[in-house]
Amino acid sequence: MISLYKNLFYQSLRIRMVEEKIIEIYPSDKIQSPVHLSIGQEAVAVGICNNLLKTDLLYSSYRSHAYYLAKGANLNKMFAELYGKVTGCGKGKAGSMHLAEKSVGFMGSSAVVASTISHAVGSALASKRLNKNQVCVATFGDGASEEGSYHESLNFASVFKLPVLFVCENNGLAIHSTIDQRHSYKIHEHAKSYNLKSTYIEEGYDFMKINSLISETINEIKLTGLPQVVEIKTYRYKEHVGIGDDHHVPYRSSKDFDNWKSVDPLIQDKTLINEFSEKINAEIEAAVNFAEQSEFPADSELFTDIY
Amino acid sequence: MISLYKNLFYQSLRIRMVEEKIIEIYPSDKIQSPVHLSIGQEAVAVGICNNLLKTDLLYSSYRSHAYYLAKGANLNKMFAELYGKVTGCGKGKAGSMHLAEKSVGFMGSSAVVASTISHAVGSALASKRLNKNQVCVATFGDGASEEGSYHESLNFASVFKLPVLFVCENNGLAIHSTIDQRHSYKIHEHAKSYNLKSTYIEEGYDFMKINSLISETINEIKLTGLPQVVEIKTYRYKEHVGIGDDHHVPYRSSKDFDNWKSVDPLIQDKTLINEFSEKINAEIEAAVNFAEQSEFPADSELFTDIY
Amino acid sequence: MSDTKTVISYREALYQSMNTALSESPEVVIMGQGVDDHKGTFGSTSNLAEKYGKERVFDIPLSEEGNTGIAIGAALNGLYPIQTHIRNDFSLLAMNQIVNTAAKYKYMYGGHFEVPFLIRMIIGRSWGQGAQHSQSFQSLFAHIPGLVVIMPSSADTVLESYNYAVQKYKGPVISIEHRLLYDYNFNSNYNSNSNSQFKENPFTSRLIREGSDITIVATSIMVIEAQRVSDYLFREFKIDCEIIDLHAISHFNKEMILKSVKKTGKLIVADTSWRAYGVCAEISRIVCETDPSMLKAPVVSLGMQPTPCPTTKKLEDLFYTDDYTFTKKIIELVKGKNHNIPMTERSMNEAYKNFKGPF
Amino acid sequence: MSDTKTVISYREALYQSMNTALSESPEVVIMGQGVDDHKGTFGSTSNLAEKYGKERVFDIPLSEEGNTGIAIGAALNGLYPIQTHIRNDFSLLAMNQIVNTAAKYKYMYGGHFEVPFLIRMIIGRSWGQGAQHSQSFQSLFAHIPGLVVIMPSSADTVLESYNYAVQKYKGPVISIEHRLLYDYNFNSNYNSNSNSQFKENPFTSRLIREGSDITIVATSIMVIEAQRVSDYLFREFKIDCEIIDLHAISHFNKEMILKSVKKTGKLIVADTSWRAYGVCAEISRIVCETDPSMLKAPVVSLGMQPTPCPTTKKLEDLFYTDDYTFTKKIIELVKGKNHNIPMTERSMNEAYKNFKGPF
Ligand SMILES: Cc1ncc(C[n+]2csc(CCOP(=O)(O)OP(=O)(O)O)c2C)c(N)n1
Ligand SMILES: Cc1ncc(C[n+]2csc(CCOP(=O)(O)OP(=O)(O)O)c2C)c(N)n1
Ligand SMILES: [Mg+2]
Ligand SMILES: [Mg+2]
Repeated sequence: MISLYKNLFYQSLRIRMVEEKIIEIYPSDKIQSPVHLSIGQEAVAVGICNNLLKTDLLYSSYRSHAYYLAKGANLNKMFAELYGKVTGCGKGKAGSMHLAEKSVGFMGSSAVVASTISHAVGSALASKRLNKNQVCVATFGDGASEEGSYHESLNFASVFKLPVLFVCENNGLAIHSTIDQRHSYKIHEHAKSYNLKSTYIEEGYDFMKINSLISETINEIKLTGLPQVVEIKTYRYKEHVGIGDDHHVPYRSSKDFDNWKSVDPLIQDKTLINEFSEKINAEIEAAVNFAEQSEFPADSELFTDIY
Repeated sequence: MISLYKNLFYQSLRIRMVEEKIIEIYPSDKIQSPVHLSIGQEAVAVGICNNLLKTDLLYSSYRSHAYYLAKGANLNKMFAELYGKVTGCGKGKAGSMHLAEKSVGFMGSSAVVASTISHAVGSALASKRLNKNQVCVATFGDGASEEGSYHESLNFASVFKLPVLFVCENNGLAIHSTIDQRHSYKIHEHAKSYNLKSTYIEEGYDFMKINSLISETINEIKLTGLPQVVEIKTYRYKEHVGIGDDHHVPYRSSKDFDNWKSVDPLIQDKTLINEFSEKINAEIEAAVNFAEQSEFPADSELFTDIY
Repeated sequence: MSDTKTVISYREALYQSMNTALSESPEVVIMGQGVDDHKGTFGSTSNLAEKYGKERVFDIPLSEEGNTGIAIGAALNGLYPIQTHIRNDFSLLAMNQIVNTAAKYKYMYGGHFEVPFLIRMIIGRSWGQGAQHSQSFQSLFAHIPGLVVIMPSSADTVLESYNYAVQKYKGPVISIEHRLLYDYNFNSNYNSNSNSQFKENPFTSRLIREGSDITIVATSIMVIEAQRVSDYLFREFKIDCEIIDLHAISHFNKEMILKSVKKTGKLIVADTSWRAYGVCAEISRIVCETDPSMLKAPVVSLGMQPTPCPTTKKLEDLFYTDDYTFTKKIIELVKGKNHNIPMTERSMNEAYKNFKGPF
Repeated sequence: MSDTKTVISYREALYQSMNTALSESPEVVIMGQGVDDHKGTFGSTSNLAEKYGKERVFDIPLSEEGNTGIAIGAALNGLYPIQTHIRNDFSLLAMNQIVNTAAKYKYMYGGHFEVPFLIRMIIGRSWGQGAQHSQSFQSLFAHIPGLVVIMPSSADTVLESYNYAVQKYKGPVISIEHRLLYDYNFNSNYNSNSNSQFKENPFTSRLIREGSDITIVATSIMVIEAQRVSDYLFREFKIDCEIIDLHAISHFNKEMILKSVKKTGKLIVADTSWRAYGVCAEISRIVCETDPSMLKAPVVSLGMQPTPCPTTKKLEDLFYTDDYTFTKKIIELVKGKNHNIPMTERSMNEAYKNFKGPF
């Protein structure tokens, strides 16, 4: 049996290679939709989703490729969706910003910051009322925690004692704005004032560490039925939206970037990269192929699925 | 010179007697607008406003009679407003829920819960940018703190280091809903997570204690330019809206009510009540008279002051 | 089909529909500020918490944006939430969730998700509600594809629409109820007449009075006013109004309206909100895009004056349409401006006269 | 009056107006997400933070409701805040502050307070923006008394409106800018023509092309499309369109529109949003309430299809009006359905073709 480390590494690498493929394809304009890449942040998605059942529900933001894949949704359908094809997970209507796949419990990803946090709380309410024994997960950025609905969601989840895991992927940035310009609070400290347990991980590149903390957290949530917050420091390698690097712009330091890369297993562990690349590449090529071969939705699709 | 105690007592009693007059008038249907009485909560408004200059700006909610008076606005104009007369502080367009008086820095009172909290923050921003050396005050209920904009306002004020005083009048109720049904957090504890100073007073009937804490707080804010939160426990004697008592309804205990009354100076200190009642009554009668004698706005007023 | 008629109030219809929802559909929860208190959302949810348990009927914090998101998330995981806003005005705080997520959930993800839930919003009128407790946002919601927006004007439109929404419809429904309708009594055929077309298709309009002289399209409480005015005009002057209860602001019956206007050539639209970008505008568009020549006279629209709502009764009375104006406009449209019909300044209708706030 | 014309882009006009506001009016602050970053709100605020200091041009947290309230409070205490939403869609989070407080502040308190501020909101189109990055809410805002709602379609309408808003107007102004206009170049008379009536009264409509065959009322980028289509139709077929740039969605020039429709008898309305309860509806109301007989043919309205915006280009192209349809509708209205004019399927306009997101 493949070791846990290898398994998580594989999943993380797969996400990175998928996004690198997107970078490669993007200039061709075959993917006509804004992409928010997770490169640098893959370990968070992998560390969380490794501990979720398909029946556990997860909601994320527009920066959702990693979650889509980590939650076990289909790669073919993802590329098809990016290509705007009818075989995509959202029939081409979703694009990169709205990936979702019901069958694996990936319930939505919104382009309006913070707007899915409360959805996870609501799903947890339903889970509790209907005795479904699910954990519901909201993942969101540091910027999202500035929205009022974050406060409202934490309070509701805590008052109603709901099985929600809130995970803040703190990459220190909202577009180009650094966190100290925006936050008077520490996310994991602030959360505690809502009478819930909250933890913090600094090593957002370390999928093993994330996995083990989340594993514990999920177990506790299943046991107690109570919400928890986890804040994970991470690092966004690429520009906010699009495929470019932007460390030449002085809004953040490339020294931090270098530090981060120096501990990033997906860069450092050349052995495993070599071991897995071929297989992953093959899967990706097949998915791209699937997307290329697929049809665009029929014109009539414009008017379906509204009401 | 009149003592501080006497002065604050006088102001508190005046507010109570004004509202008792409203109760008396109300069945006549001369006041056709929902009233949210502050009876039981007067000490909070008095204790705050005693420490404010006219140039310091205050925003409150629909429960604003007490603030209007404590901030020094005109009683004639208040009754005229309740009567819907053109001589009212809002020309009759405001009614009980929207009292305001610019000349004394009482800047607004909104019927949408929590919607003025951010206004105080904005005014503090202007004060800082324009070197006006004002303190800006937001007063609001415990229920208001559940709104997302409360979180947003605390964060903004703290990040931008603005001279705002947030005062939560915690009467433990939002309409008929008790605080434990709604809050996972303690207001004054939660506030601290925004990196600002926060204090709590249990004795919301004690205008002396409130006055002295607020005096200190305002001095600190003027000195440091930094925001603070004060939570004051208080007790609403009357039903949420309207003039009735509702302790027969089992949503709250009349024992609490009895306890509160037993320490309420405006009930217990018969000597001062006797000393001041006549003078206050005369002022109130004159104001009611003024309201009665005043004209309704001309029809054309419907279309003025929109743009 | 039995013809037993029962008389029930709007409030009773609301209560019945809430009760039916809870008793017939285990997935229903009612979550709203004060739904479980002794006032029970003006009587429409009274004692339901006791009857069905506080797990199913419960109070929630003052967090409209969050609460709406929570309802959406709950709907996505098997509940059918019913939410309430005791004033339509407060729903603006939930606008993001309603418009950006609820309305788009099904479409945006390619049809794989459904968000069945009902939001009840109450509009008011009279007695010093003022600028922030008097708004009526049907046109805002109805502008957005993906939302069903209704304004029940009677007990049966409540029963038809709410029972259908809960039991059959799979998307978000926004219902705007008028507080002053709560005390009105209505003849109800809902229980006796089990084959009503509107049980299967409630999100459409109703022709509630046939007439040949003029078409009145009305919403919410204006339907009641239209009826009273029409009865009066027919009794006194044999002016014969046709009345359409628009009901489904987002899905009204265009053919019904066009057919009626073709017949009468005259159109008056009576709505509860401002006229600019409102219901009359939309009806005018439908007529203009089809065939403006069907109009034999200018359209008249009645609604709130283009100002915020003033508190003082003196101005408030001018802000809203009274039935004197309603009557006068109809007579002028049907008989021309020089109609010679004597009109006395009639009083406001009883509900407004007798209503005493606060609510 | 000099007749020196200059050519500037929409972006430059925005930048100039922001720069003028800061340099001429010490009370102006620009507060918005990313206004001080290297992209500078698509170039419209670039380097202003460096030039005027971070006390006057600054980034704010992601808190739309709170931020809007803060702008209102700041306006009440002497600042003139300019806020930005890089997508119109996000303004829904601020709807409560915009509608319930800003729009009502002056009226509700009897005229004693004023809330002068400007909110810039950007709408987009093309390149997979999807359901939540493509909406255009002018009609929602324009329904509300108390708000001035504009949609500048050119460099000069930007300069006229923004300079006036900041320097003269004392209430809230909502301006919806189209992202795809940013790169367009316009002839500008603003600086040369110091007596333009629109400097003193910018919140109104502009007659931008006189013609006798048909009236086109257009908003925002649809004004550009109307011009291109009209030029083509005149050149090729001598069809002579009159174009009105609606501009002030809340305060448009009714007389101008009525006069034009009376002359041409034909009306086409081209807007950037959904048609239901939208701009065409409101224009139709004005015509219908005045005199529907001025219409010699059914009105045509162009806007987004009644669906959420799909992401895939294939469907997105159908979702928006293209200029083939625009052209065809005009020809049919003017010449009748059997017009015999050869029409080839024309491509989308250059801006949409060449635009590559993300923005
Ligand atoms: C409500 C809202 N406001 C603003 C935006 C514009 N916007 C898109 S992403 C973003 C930054 C969000 O930062 P964060 O939540 O930290 O997520 P990250 O992109 O870093 O993953 C902003 C401001 C938006 N999409 N939605
Ligand atoms: C946004 C909003 N939601 C709901 C209401 C209805 N409402 C009016 S007062 C009130 C209770 C507010 O409680 P709190 O803030 O504690 O103030 P209090 O009345 O106790 O002074 C509610 C829910 C409202 N006015 N505004
Ligand atoms: Mg971030
Ligand atoms: Mg309270």
